[in-house]
Amino acid sequence: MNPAADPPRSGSPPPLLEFHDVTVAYGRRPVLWNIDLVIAAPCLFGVIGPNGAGKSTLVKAALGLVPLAGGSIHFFGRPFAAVRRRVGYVPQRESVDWDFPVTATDVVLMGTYPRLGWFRRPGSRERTLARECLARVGLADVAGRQIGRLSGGQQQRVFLARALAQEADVYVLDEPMAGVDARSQDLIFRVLADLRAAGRLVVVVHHDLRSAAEWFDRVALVDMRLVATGPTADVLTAENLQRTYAGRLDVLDELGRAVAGRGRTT
Amino acid sequence: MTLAAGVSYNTLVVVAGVAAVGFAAGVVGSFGVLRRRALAGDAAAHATLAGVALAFLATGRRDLPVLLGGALVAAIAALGALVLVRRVARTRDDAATAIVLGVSFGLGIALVSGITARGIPGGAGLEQFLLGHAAALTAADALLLAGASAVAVLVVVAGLKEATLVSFDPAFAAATGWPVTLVDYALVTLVAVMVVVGLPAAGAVLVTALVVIPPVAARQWTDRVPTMLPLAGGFGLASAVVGVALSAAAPRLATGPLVVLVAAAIFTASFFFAPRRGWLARRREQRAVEGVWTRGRVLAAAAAPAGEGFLRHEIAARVAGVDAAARRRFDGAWLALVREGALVPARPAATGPADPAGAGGRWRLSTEARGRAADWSRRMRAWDEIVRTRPADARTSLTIDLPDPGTIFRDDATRPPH
Amino acid sequence: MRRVPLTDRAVRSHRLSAVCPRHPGNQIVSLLTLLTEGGGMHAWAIATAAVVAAGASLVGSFLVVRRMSLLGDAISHAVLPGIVLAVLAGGRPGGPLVLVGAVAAALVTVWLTRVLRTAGGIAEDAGTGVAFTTLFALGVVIVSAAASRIDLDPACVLHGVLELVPFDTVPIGGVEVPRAFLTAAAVFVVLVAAAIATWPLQVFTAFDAEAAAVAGVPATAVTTGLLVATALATVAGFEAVGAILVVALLVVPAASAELVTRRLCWMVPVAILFGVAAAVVGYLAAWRWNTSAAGMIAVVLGAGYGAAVVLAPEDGLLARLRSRGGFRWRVVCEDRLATRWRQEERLREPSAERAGAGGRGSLPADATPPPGLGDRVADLWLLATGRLERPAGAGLRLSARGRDEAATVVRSHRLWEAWLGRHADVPLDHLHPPAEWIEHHLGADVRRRIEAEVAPEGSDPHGRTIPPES
Amino acid sequence: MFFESSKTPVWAVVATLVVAALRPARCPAEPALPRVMATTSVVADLVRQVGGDRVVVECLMGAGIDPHSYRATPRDADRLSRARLVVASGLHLEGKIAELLSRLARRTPVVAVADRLPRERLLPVSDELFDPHVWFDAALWSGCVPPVRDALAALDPGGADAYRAHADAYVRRLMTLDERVRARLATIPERRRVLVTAHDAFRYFGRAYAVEVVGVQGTNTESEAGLADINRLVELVASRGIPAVFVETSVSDRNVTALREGARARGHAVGIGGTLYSDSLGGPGSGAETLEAALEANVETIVRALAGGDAPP
Repeated sequence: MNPAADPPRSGSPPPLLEFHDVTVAYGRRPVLWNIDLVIAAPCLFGVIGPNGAGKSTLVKAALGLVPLAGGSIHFFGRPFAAVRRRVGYVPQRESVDWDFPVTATDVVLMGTYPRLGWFRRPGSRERTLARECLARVGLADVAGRQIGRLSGGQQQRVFLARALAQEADVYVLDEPMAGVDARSQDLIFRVLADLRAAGRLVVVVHHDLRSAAEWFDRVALVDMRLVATGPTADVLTAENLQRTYAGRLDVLDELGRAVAGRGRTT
Repeated sequence: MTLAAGVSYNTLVVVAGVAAVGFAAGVVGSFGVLRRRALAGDAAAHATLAGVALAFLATGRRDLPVLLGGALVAAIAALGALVLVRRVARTRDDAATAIVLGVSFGLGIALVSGITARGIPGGAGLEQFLLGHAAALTAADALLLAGASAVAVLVVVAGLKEATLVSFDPAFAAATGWPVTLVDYALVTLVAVMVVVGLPAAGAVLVTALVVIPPVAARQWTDRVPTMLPLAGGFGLASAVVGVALSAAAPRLATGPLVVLVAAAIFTASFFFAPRRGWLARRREQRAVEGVWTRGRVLAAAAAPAGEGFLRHEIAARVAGVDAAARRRFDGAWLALVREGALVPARPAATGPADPAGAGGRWRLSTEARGRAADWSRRMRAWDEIVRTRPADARTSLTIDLPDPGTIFRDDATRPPH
Repeated sequence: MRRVPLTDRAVRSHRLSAVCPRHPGNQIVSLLTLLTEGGGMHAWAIATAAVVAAGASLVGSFLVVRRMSLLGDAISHAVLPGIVLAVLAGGRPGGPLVLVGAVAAALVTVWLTRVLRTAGGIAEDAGTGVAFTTLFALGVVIVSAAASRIDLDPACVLHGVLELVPFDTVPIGGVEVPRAFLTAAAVFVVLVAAAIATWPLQVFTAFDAEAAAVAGVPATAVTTGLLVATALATVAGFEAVGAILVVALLVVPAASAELVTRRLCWMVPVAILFGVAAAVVGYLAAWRWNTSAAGMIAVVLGAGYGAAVVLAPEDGLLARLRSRGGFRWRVVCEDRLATRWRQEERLREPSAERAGAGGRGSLPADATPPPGLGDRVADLWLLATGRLERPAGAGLRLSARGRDEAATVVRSHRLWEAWLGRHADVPLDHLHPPAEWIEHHLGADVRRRIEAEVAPEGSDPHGRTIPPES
Repeated sequence: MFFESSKTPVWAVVATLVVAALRPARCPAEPALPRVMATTSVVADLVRQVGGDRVVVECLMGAGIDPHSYRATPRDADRLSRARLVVASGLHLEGKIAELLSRLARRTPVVAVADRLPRERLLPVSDELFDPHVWFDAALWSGCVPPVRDALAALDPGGADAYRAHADAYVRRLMTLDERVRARLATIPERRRVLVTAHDAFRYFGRAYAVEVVGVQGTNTESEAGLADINRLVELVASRGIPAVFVETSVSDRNVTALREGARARGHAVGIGGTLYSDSLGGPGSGAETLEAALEANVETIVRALAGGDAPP
């Protein structure tokens, strides 16, 4: 983070990410209802909820991809448009044409383009950075392969590497684990944990409760409204989950045990 | 033959022929549009030139049936190539269409030029076949058009279920044992027949237009295939009748293009005014969503302070914060409330003439607006409770303008706490 | 060069091709002679076509990967109203005002298509179809209504005539350069400069417009730039070589290049190269068969695309056939090696044979059918590659390397049988066929994992030894 | 000469060297006659009549080709570059080619014959444009002979006398033809002397020989007719009792067919009077290879169709 570029308005620094009274509607149907959420400090933050709960809409709203019916969202106390270079985004995999003729390295290099701006081309610094980022996600050996020839997990890791190359302060990932093999999932989580350790905020839309309990520091449980937010163990309680997933979840007990087990070890 | 007063024989023939093409093209074209192959018909139309030239070379004659036969074979071959390219190469649909179009038309030009340059008798002007002469339809043309159109429509109606399935989800159709390729080819052949039959009557561009514009317009009005087909057909038919009538009314207005322009006008109306997908409807919806919501919140915020009234920027800060978009929504809502008379200057004498957007003076809620604000806050609290405790109910019944939950659930448990 | 009176020279070379047209050498020679004839007249036409092709292929590469291939076709029709209005406003066909009108109409088309998509959610192809047919119809109506005031062929205004390009020249430094060539070259230079300058942003936006927008790439400006470039390249192309050819040149080279290469930064030069080559070959072919050059170039482009579909190194039909055939060949070779290994095994430890025979009767695995033709060829290949050897005075036998490979195949086979026997509850005599197939697919770590799970004791359900990993 | 002044591109020179090495022995050149390129078959005939056997006349758009739908081939470029004189019809008949020809004039003499006719004798179609189909008015067409004669004389001064002789003879023949045509057409009763054709190529013919001329399409063959135009013609044909309409060699007959059907529906049978030569002459063996023959053929066709039998009142 670069505090000099973003002087705090009043005393304490503004929160990294803040949702204020956010309501989003598709047509007349609200998908998000009065969301108030503040993430003050760097952490590995999970956005959890059942299918259709509005998880992806939440981050899309933050990135200005869907219009708000009401409320406001700020990064570093400022609107997203003013700080977009400091936010790295990993979209859902379906949004991309995998036949597109680019290699893994090309995709990662794209992360440096916004910084380069018009009329400048990536130089050796950018190339080195791209190589490093690919290596961090364990893909150094497929750097020259066309993007469509990678497995789902590898494609997701390439996207992650692209966000890394952006050298952002906040990373937003939309369902990065969908259609991803166990090895890739593990690796992605490790990279995210490293980012958190380096003082970045990482916001992940996620659907798997078990790995959520294992990896996230803090989570927001979303089901149209914000059901609960806070440290993972406090939020993923049987009661909260029961309320959110009401009858949709058979693994509740198992999950309860997982959370309890984690609570003991930490 | 009895003629309606004032309508000439030629007008009737042209109306009949073009209307038949318009209706059938709309119906057949619907699947092309749904399958994202709207311009396949265009490719087929351009490919016919090569077919015409080859038919002439093979037979040495230029009778219409011979040339039509060649054109039909070429159109089917071109569309077959389109389907084939999709299967054997990883070229995208749009590129495949453009390739088939460009190359087959180029081949046609090369053949026609070669024929002309060699001075083969009767070979000149073969490409006139591609030009439309809608005004010059004869009764035989109209019969052919009507017959082919009827067959095409019947085939589509008979295979409606299969065509819908294959267009919507080819993977599922294939997995459940439907012959996707066969259905695909059948649809494509129908388009080819429509194009070839329509060509001499209408010309390449008009045929393309009739295959594309009415279905796209119809799509704006409905989300169901069984409704879309007759609607598209109806639009095509209406364009034909109105276009022909216009062309008959004034001299020197080419018939075919007028039909296209009428279809385009229908499309434009659909684009803007269709009830749900229309541009106006969407925009109004978006505005309404923002407006209803923000007005409610402004009212609720304004109801809170008592006594001296409130300053505009106080409410703005509470409702919208510093976000520019939120400020814009707030401005709209504020203005609307002032217009409605819900917000009134607290001390008119002190603030001078009413200044709706003015930031200076203090404001207060009218008595009626106080009631509204209280009602809105009550409903808001009620829905909050429902969203929290019974999310499934909220999901089915909650809309952005906050209907009174009491009228929906008739269930005392959801009555808001007072 | 010696100045030969043009007429004589031309007559001679003309006769040359007429004397013995069947002789292939003469055909090539007369085609090459073309390039110099009449002061390089055909050379200039070809050069013009090549420059247009290069520009169109460059822009077309982006259109193809962004699924906007049909823009060229759309523009070729939609420029009509622009041209007509420009002529009505006093422009001369081929003059600057008409060019401006055409570009403006082209921009209206692409703008309409985009508005229909972004504001109305109408698919790109359908929106294109709506936009260009409407504009074209508008143009025709204006022409027919104003036919008495202007003499304008809807078809011929936009068709430059490539063959006649060399007759319309301007002198530059003493060289008569065709006007169309100059225009096309200028446009090409502009396009190349723009492409180099905005390359990274173009690529990002084309690949993933949403992510690009989120990351701060001015996606709208980038796309608008591409569309302006398309309109420019297309209209300049119409003026030089005609509409049909531009439609084909925009898309076919790019689509072919995409089949051959998997990187955009290679795709563009390959497309340009292909477009230029097609321009040259197509023009010469048109001369040879006395027909329209634009048509022939389009046909050559089509043939090139067909060749790319068949011959592309990774995705081509041939490559796919070969990789399928290559796998079959490997199966044959591995089966030969395994057969010999099992023969050696039987000689080494006859007990294995008995154990198997005592189980469930005959074992198809080790029954050796007489070698077929394919097997004999495979033996020769294996011998040549050193996996079989033929010691003096003896028959063929496994070499050390061949023995290792054979052991791996047999190991895969028997491990799989063991795994199936344990997990799938398959009768013993049904174990063989799946194993016979899977033995060619298993990798080393899979084998190790199966071994750890099912056969640490080192024998298969038939009681035979599973060879260790080599 | 076209490219005498132009330099050859470098790569063309390289190609020449390669070719020079490969080039087989060739036949010795024979003395060549000046080549003249005419754009249409009508103009080609004019040049042949004046040039006689002192020039070789080539024709860009051969018999039966509608100038509006002409497409060039590389061989056409060869022929154009060989030509030492280009003769065009002019008045924008050649469309896009006309633009090109005007630029060509910088290096090769180009004569657009109809452009030289006095403006007051032309039929305007707009403020600046005139109907280009001047050739079926024989007297008017004779005005196109002198420009060709002068251009040929400039090209080949040695043959100037011959060209003058040919030209004078041709003009005399055209004037006689003019008289003959007028007399022949006068045999048609004036009320029925109406020529209905696919497109407007006979307005000069009509003016010269007192024939009322109506075309379904305008002067341009590629614009599309409107329904109102067809209806108007049907009305005209039926109400005037016109016995026959005509088709043209180089233009689609769809409009004429529709016209006949419409008239038949009004209870008036209209015959096809025959095929007229309009934008191009007949091919070899057609008996209408020259303008004179084509004009006479047209007149015979018209007279046969319109004069014979009794038309309904």
